Amino acid sequence: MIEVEGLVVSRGGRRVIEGCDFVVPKGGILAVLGANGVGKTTLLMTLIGVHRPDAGRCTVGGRTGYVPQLYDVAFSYTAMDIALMGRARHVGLFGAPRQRDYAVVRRFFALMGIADLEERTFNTLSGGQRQLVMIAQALASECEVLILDEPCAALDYKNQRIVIDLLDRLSREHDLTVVFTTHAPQHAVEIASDVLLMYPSAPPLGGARADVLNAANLSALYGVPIGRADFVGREAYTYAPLYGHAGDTAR
Amino acid sequence: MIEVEGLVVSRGGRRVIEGCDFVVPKGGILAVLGANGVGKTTLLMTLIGVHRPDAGRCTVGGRTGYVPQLYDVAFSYTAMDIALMGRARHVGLFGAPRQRDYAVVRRFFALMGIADLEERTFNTLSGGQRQLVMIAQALASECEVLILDEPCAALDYKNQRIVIDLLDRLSREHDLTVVFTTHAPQHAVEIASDVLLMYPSAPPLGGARADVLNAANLSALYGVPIGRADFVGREAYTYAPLYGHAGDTAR
Amino acid sequence: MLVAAMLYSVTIGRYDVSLHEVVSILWSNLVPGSDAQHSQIAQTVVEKVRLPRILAAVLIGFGLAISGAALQGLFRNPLVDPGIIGVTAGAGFGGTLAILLGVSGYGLLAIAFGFGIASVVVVKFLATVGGRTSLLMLVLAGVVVSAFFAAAISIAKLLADPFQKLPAITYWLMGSIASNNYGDVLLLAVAVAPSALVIYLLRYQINIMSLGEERARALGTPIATVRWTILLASAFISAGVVATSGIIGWVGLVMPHVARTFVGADHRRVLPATGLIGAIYLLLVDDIARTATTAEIPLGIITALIGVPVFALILRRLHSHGGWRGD
Amino acid sequence: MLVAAMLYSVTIGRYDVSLHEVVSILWSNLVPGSDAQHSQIAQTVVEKVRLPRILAAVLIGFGLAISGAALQGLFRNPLVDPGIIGVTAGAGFGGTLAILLGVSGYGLLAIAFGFGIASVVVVKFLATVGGRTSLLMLVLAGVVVSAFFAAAISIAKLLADPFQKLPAITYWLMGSIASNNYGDVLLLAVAVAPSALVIYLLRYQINIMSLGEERARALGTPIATVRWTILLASAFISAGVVATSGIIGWVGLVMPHVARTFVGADHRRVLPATGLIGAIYLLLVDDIARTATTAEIPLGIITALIGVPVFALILRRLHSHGGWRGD
Amino acid sequence: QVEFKDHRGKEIVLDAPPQKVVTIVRSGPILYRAVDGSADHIAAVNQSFFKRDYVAGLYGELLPELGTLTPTAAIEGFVPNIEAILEIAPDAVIQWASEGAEPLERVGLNVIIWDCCTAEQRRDYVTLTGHLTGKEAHAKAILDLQDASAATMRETFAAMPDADKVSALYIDQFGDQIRIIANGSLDLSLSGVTNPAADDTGQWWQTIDLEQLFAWNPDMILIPPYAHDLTPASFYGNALLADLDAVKNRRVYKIPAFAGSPDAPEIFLSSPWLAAVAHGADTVPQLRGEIHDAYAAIYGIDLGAAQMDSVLYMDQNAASDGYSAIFR
Ligand SMILES: Nc1ncnc2c1ncn2[C@@H]1O[C@H](COP(=O)(O)OP(=O)(O)OP(=O)(O)O)[C@@H](O)[C@H]1O
Ligand SMILES: Nc1ncnc2c1ncn2[C@@H]1O[C@H](COP(=O)(O)OP(=O)(O)OP(=O)(O)O)[C@@H](O)[C@H]1O
Ligand SMILES: [Mg+2]
Ligand SMILES: [Mg+2]
Repeated sequence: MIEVEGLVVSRGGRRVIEGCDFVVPKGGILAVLGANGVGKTTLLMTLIGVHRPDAGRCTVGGRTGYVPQLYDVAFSYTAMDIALMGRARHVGLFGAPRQRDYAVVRRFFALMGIADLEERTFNTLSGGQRQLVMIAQALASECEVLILDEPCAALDYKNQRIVIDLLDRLSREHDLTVVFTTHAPQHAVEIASDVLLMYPSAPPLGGARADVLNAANLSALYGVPIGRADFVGREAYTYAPLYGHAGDTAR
Repeated sequence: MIEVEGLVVSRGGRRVIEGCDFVVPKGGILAVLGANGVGKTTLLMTLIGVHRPDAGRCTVGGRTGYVPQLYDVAFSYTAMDIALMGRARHVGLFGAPRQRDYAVVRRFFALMGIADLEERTFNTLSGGQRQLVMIAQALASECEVLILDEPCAALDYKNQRIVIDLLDRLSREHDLTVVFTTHAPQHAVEIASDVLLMYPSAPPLGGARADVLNAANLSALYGVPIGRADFVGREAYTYAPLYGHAGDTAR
Repeated sequence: MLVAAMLYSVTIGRYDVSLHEVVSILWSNLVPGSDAQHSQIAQTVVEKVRLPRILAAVLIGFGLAISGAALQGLFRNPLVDPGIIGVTAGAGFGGTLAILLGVSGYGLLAIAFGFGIASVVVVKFLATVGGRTSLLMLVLAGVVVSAFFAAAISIAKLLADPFQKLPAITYWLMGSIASNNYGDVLLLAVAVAPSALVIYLLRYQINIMSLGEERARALGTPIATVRWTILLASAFISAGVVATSGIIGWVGLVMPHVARTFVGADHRRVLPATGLIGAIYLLLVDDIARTATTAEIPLGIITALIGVPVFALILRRLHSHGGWRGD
Repeated sequence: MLVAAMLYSVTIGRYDVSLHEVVSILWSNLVPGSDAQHSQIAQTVVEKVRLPRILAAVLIGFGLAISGAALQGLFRNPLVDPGIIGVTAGAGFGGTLAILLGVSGYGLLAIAFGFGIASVVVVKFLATVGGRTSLLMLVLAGVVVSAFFAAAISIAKLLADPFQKLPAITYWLMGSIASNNYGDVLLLAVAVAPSALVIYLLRYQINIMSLGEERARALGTPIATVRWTILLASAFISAGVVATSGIIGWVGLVMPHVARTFVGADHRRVLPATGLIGAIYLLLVDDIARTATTAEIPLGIITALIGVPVFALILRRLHSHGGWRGD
Repeated sequence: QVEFKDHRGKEIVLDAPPQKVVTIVRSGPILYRAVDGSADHIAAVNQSFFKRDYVAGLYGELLPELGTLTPTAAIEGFVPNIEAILEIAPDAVIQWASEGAEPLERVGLNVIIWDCCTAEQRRDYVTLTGHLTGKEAHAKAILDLQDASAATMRETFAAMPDADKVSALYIDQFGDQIRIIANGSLDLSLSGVTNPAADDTGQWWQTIDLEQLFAWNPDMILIPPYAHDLTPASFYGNALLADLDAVKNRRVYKIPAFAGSPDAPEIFLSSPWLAAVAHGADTVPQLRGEIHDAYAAIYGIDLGAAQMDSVLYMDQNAASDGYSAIFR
């Protein structure tokens, strides 16, 4: 579980996060939404301990796994090598991965439908394939808290489904606590138990999904009209494609 | 304008694109859709001349600009420095950017709402901010053909709107030819004149948007059911959130 | 293969000892009292001259190559070699100072070794600003300290008398294992074996570190521990090598690249492969040093003269980028 | 500032010449026939001894620093220095060979310069596989060629007679501008000035190249042209420097980092800044070399001895990573 | 009036023998002292001169004036410290050919170039110094002494068959490296000796390994006088070397002090000394007297008995075969 209280974080001398409070219970899923540059990545990095907060408390109970937004490596490791590195905590300082570790990785590769990428050099994979491998790396760590930065940004619809479903299942069946950022409210709709909306110059608004996620809040959050559509009997949010109508500054 | 005929491209010994044909007229906008790893990025890289085709022809008429999918730099340049590099073709081998070049960049920064990022170090920007700067870099080159790899993947709704609208306007007002990839059919719906659907083991299907973009084709493309929704009087595609229902392989 | 190369190496040299005699000599050590089929001089040559230098060559080649590979991974920079952290120049200065002061034998070893280790400490101090050490600072601090000691060596050379100590210093610095005795081999073994083992044990951690600091931290690796363990182990290897045998460049920089062209990027395979290749390479180079001319050519020279064409060929042949992301 | 430093430098040295006399000497050159307020010997000292070496120091410092910065940008590697492309070692070998063969003066310059340029050609050949040159291959080829020539230098030293030529070679290699005359300055100027200008003109292209090859290609930069122009210009600078003044390390590697801590990453500012800093630095170092002790200390030594503490301080003070992405 | 050609063939013209001479050539001072008969006109020398044996030990005692020369003439090596030299304003500067007359001549100094390192050129140093100092007679006397000695030696050993020659290896370092002199400047045939390491590379020194030493197994091992750390005893005491003939037969010798530099005018004494240790005292009778007379003729020094013992390293060589007997 995660407890954040009065969190203040600065980057390069500027306050990025100011007074952030929320709690994610064990097995909960928190979706973090907000405009570009509002501090989502900064928040996640603070949770995993890369940035030190200026003030406030930030407790993460349990081993964490982290999936970064962009990724690139200097050496030509295979996808298996990369995913195996997720086993760092289980292998021990002087050890190397063993059969069991390979098996764990293979299980997640299979679940994510990328078993055929195992032997491929990571740097030759497509953007989406890399993102899947990085998620597999984090899952392979068998962490208790999984933190993902825009895990679905580079994924196609099918792979989005696979990832979102997997997160949902792991949280329900294995009490995995999940925090993820996304620019698609739809993902929050589907699996989040809690939602945190981050604003540029106001403290974030957090709470249970049902309380926080609605068309009015989202429209305010992004500064564009967001409408609620019912689709195949479920709620779906989409923004109004107003191009050509709105008053954009002239070229 | 762009003409592609019988294009065959291999990566690392494997055929990635097999027999691709399409034409984008001057001022047209082509959206390239397809699952992860199907070859979208490869196609774009072939268009800009980074990969050499095994067979077929690929003619791009006019100066090209390119916006990559992932991006990272080794030096701490400012956002302005980075965007200014888009002026390479205008500056000449032994020159350096002048007032005019700065003005062009500033105009695009303003249009994209990132004027305040000008002095910021590129590597300290958020993922979305970097993507905007990279788009500004490509636009600053005043190219005739603009090629973008998932330009909206890291953007929030508002910035997606800004970018999509800008591309649309430049194509209509300045005859800019645009090719972009995306995992959101919605972007294609909004501005594409032509659409190319890429399949893993069949030649791509290309044509006018109206002919190609429909729920049936999209469902087949991604392998998940995609439905058409009417939203604020416009067509919108969204995938059916079937989690919990469909027969996913058991864990 | 290494063992075969070692055995073969024992039989060759300036003083003719037949294979038969070699076997007899080695055998008489295993079975005391077996009757000797060899001359006393042959025994001295094999036991006191050849064996120690063969062991030294293997240890040095192994140690330098493995520490080079580990450091290249750690720093994510293909230009890094074991000299990067300042130890080589530091130990070189220590040795120079010892020769200048007329100290030799164990005194020289101790001084060279001490300076080598001290220089890493200085590097660590220089590179640590406000409790944090960035890789760039570490590398630059290493460069700075190396440059400083290199200058100090030059000054020492200026002060040395030109007929006795200057040539001794010059030759020693160029690297030679000609006069290595079992004492040197013992120091080498003590410096190289545990360090190489530690580095090998950290093979998987090196993989992780090569993803970059932030990623490694997120994966739960104790970054500081791993980094300083590897740096210290490399420092021990380099200090040991320089103290006993002078500065032997090139092996630690190039062998890892050769190994990567064969086994890819994974340090679990790169480390043993590069160690083996380094050991065999230095053994062969030393064989040539011993036999080519009456004069001993310093190892530092042959290792480059022979390495260059071989390495150029290998690189061109396997023009895949061998483990590094090509750009 | 550079001009002030140069003027000041003219006034100091072993032989006392007052500022007043210096002005009078310089003035009498501008206005022929103005009556001299200085002794003949002072005039000789200033015009024939000090001015050439001051000009040489400025040209060398400027050239090495600017080419170091350009190459670091081109290779996107903070450890690159002008020696990376093999020119330094090549030219060093050429000079050594010339001394060994008893050639001096312009012959030496020509041979050293020729070998320097030849070694880049070899590097280019080694690094080009199937018409393409990867940066990693280029760097490794440079390392290989440098190692080869370094070994060749060592062999030449072994063969040199120890009474006359060996000390000459050793000293020459350590770097000295003590005996530079106007001929040397002319060669330096011819080698450095146009090359530095070309590099400066390419400042914006270097920015673009530093984004990586793929990105630079997409932006429409003629990569091969820019790359080889910079490499050749750097080769000219290095070859000129080595031919006239031996191997002067450190400046090209470190000054760009110092400049970046002040002006950031943009090569439009880094190049002039690093050139200026390099020139002033080498000028001051040479002043110290000329005045500190009775015997002159080779430049290569002082440049490191003084540079180290200064540079360490600067790095620690401005612990922002000065233009490099910190990791 | 001084007029002569130096080694590059340049005509040197001075009004009078110089009052102030700067020598950047390392052996310049000792030659100048020998030919000129005093060190009074040596205005400055290069620092590395002080690293020779001429200012310490026995020579420091014999020629104390050399220890107080001004060391500012050159940077390490032979690069002139031009401003310091200008301050001295010398009448002439002696410099090596490899360094060249630059930048000394550029600032108007008289430069005398010496070339190195053939036997002929080494003789020329004496002649050139004679011309410069105006002491041409003394210079010729020194050379005559050398020639006379060489002629005697040639007479004795010219006809010696190779089989009778003794092999001698010069070892000047034996520690972390074994360094030998492969191609020295001394004509060993004058002493009936061969050097097993000699080859046609012209390489002065070689570093070898122990195996090579065993492979050569020389009859004698010679230690040059500048190798202060090495004595015959250090070879006799080394267990590794017990099987070498030279060690078994106690034929390791420290060469006397007159062989300190190949340029020095008394170096020729090495030939008779070497003949004596190689083939017995009978081949060169009266060696002590010859040495005494040489020092007297060259430097005007009257060597006492104790000084003579020092020159010959009687103490260090005491443990070697027959040394005391030969040189008593
Ligand atoms: N090192 C830094 N120095 C200065 N500002 C920084 C630094 N790092 C990040 N920032 C700023 O902090 C803000 C938050 O960045 P962050 O990456 O957390 O945004 P984000 O919400 O993840 O955005 P995106 O949706 O684009 O990924 C941004 O405005 C960014 O420019
Ligand atoms: N150098 C390479 N060697 C081998 N295979 C490669 C190489 N580069 C790319 N591929 C493969 O080619 C295919 C196409 O890659 P590409 O990057 O074009 O996909 P994409 O359609 O852009 O995918 P995404 O939506 O994930 O970005 C992928 O399966 C990828 O793994
Ligand atoms: Mg982010
Ligand atoms: Mg892609």
